Amino acid sequence: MATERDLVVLGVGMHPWGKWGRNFVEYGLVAAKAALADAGMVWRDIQFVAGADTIRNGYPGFVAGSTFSQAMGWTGAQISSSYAACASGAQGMQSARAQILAGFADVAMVIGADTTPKGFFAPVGGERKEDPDWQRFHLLGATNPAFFALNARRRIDVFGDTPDDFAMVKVKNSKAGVANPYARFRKEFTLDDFAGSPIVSDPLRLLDICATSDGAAAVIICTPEYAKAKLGTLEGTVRIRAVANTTPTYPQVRLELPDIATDSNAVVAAPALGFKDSVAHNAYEQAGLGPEDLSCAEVYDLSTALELDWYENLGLCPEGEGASLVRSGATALGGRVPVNASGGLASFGEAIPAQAIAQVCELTWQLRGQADGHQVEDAKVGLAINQGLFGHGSCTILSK
Amino acid sequence: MATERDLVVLGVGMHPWGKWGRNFVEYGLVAAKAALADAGMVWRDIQFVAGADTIRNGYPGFVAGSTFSQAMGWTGAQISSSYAACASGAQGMQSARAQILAGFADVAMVIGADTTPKGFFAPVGGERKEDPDWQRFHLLGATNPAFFALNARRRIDVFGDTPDDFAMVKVKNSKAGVANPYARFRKEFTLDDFAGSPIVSDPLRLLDICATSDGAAAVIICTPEYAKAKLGTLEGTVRIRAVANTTPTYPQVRLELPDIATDSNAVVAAPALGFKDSVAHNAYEQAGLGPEDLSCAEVYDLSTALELDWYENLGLCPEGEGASLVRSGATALGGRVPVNASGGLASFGEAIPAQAIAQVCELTWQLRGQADGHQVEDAKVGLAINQGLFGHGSCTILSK
Amino acid sequence: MTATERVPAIDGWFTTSEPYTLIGAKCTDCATYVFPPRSGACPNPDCDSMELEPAPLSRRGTVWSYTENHYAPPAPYVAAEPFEPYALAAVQLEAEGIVILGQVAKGVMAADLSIGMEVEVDLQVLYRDADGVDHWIWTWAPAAPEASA
Amino acid sequence: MTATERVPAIDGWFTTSEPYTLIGAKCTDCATYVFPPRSGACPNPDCDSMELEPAPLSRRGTVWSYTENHYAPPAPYVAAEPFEPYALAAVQLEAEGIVILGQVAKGVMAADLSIGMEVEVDLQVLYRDADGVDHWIWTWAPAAPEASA
Ligand SMILES: [Zn+2]
Ligand SMILES: [Zn+2]
Repeated sequence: MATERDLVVLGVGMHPWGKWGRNFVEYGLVAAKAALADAGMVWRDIQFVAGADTIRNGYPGFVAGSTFSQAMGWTGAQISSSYAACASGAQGMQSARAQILAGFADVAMVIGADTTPKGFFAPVGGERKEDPDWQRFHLLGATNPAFFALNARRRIDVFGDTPDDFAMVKVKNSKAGVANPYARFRKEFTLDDFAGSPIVSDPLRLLDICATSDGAAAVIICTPEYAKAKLGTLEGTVRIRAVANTTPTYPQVRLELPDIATDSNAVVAAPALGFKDSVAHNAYEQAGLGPEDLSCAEVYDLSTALELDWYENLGLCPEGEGASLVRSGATALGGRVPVNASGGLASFGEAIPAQAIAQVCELTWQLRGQADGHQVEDAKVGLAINQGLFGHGSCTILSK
Repeated sequence: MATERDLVVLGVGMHPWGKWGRNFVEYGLVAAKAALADAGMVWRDIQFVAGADTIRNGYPGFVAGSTFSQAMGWTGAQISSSYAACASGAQGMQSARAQILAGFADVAMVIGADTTPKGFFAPVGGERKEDPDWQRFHLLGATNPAFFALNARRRIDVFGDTPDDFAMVKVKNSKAGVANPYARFRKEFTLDDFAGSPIVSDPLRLLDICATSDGAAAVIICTPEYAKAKLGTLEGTVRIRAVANTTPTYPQVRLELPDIATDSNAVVAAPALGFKDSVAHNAYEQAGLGPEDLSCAEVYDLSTALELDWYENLGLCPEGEGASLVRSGATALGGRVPVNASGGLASFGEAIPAQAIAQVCELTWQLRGQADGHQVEDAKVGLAINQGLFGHGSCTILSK
Repeated sequence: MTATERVPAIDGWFTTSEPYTLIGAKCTDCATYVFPPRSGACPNPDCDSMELEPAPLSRRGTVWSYTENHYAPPAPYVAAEPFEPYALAAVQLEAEGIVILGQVAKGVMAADLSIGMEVEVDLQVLYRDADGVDHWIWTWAPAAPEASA
Repeated sequence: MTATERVPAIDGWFTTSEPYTLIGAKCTDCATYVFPPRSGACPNPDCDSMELEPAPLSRRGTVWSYTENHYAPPAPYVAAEPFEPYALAAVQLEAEGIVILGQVAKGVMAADLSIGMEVEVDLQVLYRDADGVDHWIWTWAPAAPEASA
C-alpha cells in the first residue's frame, strides 16, 4: 500500500512525438501547459522545476530547468537541470521527488523536450581523445545500433532467438501504438515487412531500431497532503512507489554503451546481480512490490531485441525466455502483463530527455483508465525502466 | 542554532587551481580523495554522488556524477549530474542535501572539476540562432567582461565609484590569496599595477577581470546522526544552514548575462526585491540569520566591481556604498566582515563547476580555524554567494 | 545596392529599410513586450497566452549603461582584421519598459556616451562573409536633435 | 615504409610493430587491468591507488559477440567512399577478464564469425587523412592455427 512518502502524480502532459526540427522549448511549453491543465493548476503554483537536459541544443538545452522556467515566466521558483542521457527524465523525477520529500517544495514539475538530428546519434563536436563517446565513433565506428546488435547476436547464439522473435516485438508495439495520439509512427507492422527492411547492424534491421524524434513530456508531482487538499481525496490518485536510479557495481562485465571495453573481473569478481537486474531489483525493493504485481510496464525498446532483455531483467520470465514470452502474447495488450502498451520507442522514436517522463505520463493514463484504444485492463501497478549511457539505470514504479 | 535539518560538512578537498589543460577527471579525483581523507572515510562509504557538470569536455563533462563515480570505482551509488553555469556546484550541493533530507542517503559527495580554454569564454560550437549565448556573441560581440563592464559603468556614473575603488578589491583579494595554497595567482597587486593593465572592456582592465582556470573541489555532507556516530560528537562541526537556489521573478529588469534584453516592466511591475537581493534574502531566511551574523563571506568576484555589488546585495552596506566599505577595510582580513579571504576569483580564476564547491571548502576551513595565513579570526558563520548565467542565483550559509 | 537589399545578420529582429526599427514581439493577451522576438509563450507568468505577434519598438531610448570592447570577441563573432575597438550600449526604451543591448554606431566611443543620453536605432555592417555579402546589424546612434520627440 | 613507421589512430593503445599487442593499464597496487589505458585512479572501488602503468594485454581472445555495420557511421568516423560494410567483434581476454570491442580484419564478415571463436590482434588502416597519411587501428583477426597457445 502507498505510504505518506509515496508522492502523487497530479498532472501529466505531452507534446506529440514527430520530426519537425523546431526549437525544443516550444514542444516543452505545450507539454507543460497540458500538464498544468490536467492538474487543474496554474504555472505560479509550481514551486520547483526539474528540467531534463538536452545536449544538442546549445546553452538552453544544458539548463533546461532554467529555460522552461523563463519561457513559462520567471516566478522565483527553485530549479534543477539534470543530465543522465536516456535516463535524464528519471533523474529529473528523482530531483523533484527528493526536493519534495526533503520539505523544500510541496509540488514540482518535471519536464523534458528535445529536437533531434536525422540519422544515427553522433557525438558532440570536437576532437576529444579522452571522451569514450568520441573514441567509439572515431576509432571503431561503433554506433548505438552496433551495440544493440552485439546484444541481439548474443540472444541468437546463446538463447536460440531468431530475427523473427525480435520482429514480434515491433509487431506487438506498432499495433499498440496505432491508437496512441502522441505516437509518431501509427502504422501497424507485420513480420512480412521485415524482409524488406535493410540490415543496419547485423542481425538488426532498420525496423528493429528506434528512430530519433522530437517530443516533450511534463509531469506534476506533489505531496499526498497537497493532493488531498486540492482534490478532496487521495482515492484513485496515481502514486509514485519507487524511483530507483542505480549505477553499476564494479566490475561491470557486460559491454555497455559507449565503452569500448568492459571492466576487468580478474581481480574483483563480478557482482551476483548484473547491472540491469539491479536496477529493477532496487525499484521493487523501494516499492515493496515484485514482478508478479505488475499490471503493465514501459521498457526502453531502443531495439526490438532489447525489449526481450528487459523482460528478463524485470523478472517477467527467466533469463533466455524473453522470446517465448513475447511469442506467448503475454506482453501484448490483453496479455498477462502488457509491455509498451504505449507503442514504446518503436512507435515514438527516442526524444532523449522527454522519454522517461513520457513513460510516467503513459503509466499515469493507464492507471487512471484514460489510455483510450490502448488501455490495459484494470491496471493497478505500472513500471517504467530505462538505461542511459554511462551507467544510468532508472526504474520508476507507479500504483493506483 | 543549528537544527536536525542542518547537515554536517564532514570533509572537504580541493585540487589547486591552475592552467595545465589536463583531463578534468584527474583534478576531480584528487579533490575527491582529499575530501575522503579529510572526512576519514573510504569511497565505498559514499551513498550519493552529486556531480557538477562541465559543458566543454564532451560527454564525460555532461554526466559528471557518473564520470567521477566510474573513475573512483562503481559502487552502485545513486548519482546526479547538474548544470547551472557558475552555480552548478551549488545546485549539486542542493541535490545532495535534498537526497539526504529526503532519506535516500545518509552521506553524499558533491564534486566538480573543470579544465578550461584560454581567453574569453566562447559559446559551444555551431550556429544556433535561438540560443541567447550564440546571439550575444555573434550579433554583438558581447563577451562576459562586456556585461561586467556595463555594471561597473553604472557604479561609476550612478554611485560615483572610481576605477581605483574597483582596483582596491583586487588589491585586497590578491593580498589574501598569497597565503592560500590552492590559489592559482599568489602575487600581491597594488593600485600602481593597474595603470599598466590594459583596458579589456572599458572601464575594466585585465586586472579587474577574473581568469579561467583548471581546478576541482569536493565536499562530503551527511546527516547529524551520521556525523555523531562517526565523530562521537557534533561539537565543532560545520553545519549547512542554507542552500538557497533562486531564480528571478518576472520581470527581470536588470540586464543579465547572456541576455541581449531585459524583460519588460510595462505591464507587470518589477518585484520590490531585485534578483540578486532575493538570492541572499532567501538564504538568510532559510538560516534564520542576517548580514549582521556573518563572520566572513565568499562572493563571486568575476570582476572587481561585481564584488562591490555583492556587498550591497548581501546587506553588508546600503546600495551605493560598496566602494566606501572596501575602502574602510571592513571586508579585508582583519576587518569587520572579511570578504573573499580565500583570495576569491581574483586569486583563483574561474573553474566553473568547481567554484561554488570550493567556496564551501574555504568556508569550512575558516569555520574550523584551518585557513593558515588567511584565517578570519573566530569565524562562526560564513556565507557563499554566486550567480550563474540564465537565472541561477545561489547562496549557501554555513555555521559552526 | 538599395537599402532594402540589406541582408540582416539575423532575420526578423529589425527592419532593413528606413525608418530603421527594432522588432520585438507583443503578447496578444496581456500586451507585454519581449525582445528578441520569439514564438512560444508569453513570459508573464500570470499570462497563459501562446500568441506573440511581431511589434515594432520605439526607435529612441536612453542609455542605461555602456562599455567599449578593446579585444576582438571570440567566434561566432566575426571580427574585423585588424580589430578596432567599438562601444556597446544598453538602452532603455521607455514605452516598452525594456533595456536592449546593441553595438554603438561606428566611431562613437565610450567617451562620447553617458548614462541617460538619447540614442536611436541605425544600421551598420556587422561583417562581410566569404561570398562578399555584407550582413547588417542594428546599432545605437546618438539621436539626431531635430527628430527629438 | 616499414611497419614501425605506422601512425596509430590513437596513441598508446597498441604497439605498431609485431607482435601487435593491445596496451592496457594495470594498477600497481591491486593488479586490476583497464582498457583503454588511462591515468587517474584505479577503477576498483576498494583500491585507493592512483598508479596505473601501461601493460600489454593477451594477443588472443575469444569472440563474445559481433555485428556488421551496413551504413557508414557518422563523423568523427572517417568512412571510406564508397562505404563497405565491415564487422565489429567484442572479444573476451581470459587472463585480463576484459571484453574489448574492435573492428574485425577487413574481409572477415559476420557470417565468418561465431561466439567463442579464437581471434588475435592485427593492425589495419582505419583511414587516410588529407595529407595522405594512413592512420592504423587494431583489429580482431581469426587466430592463425599454428600460433595457438
Ligand atoms: Zn501575455
Ligand atoms: Zn587498484
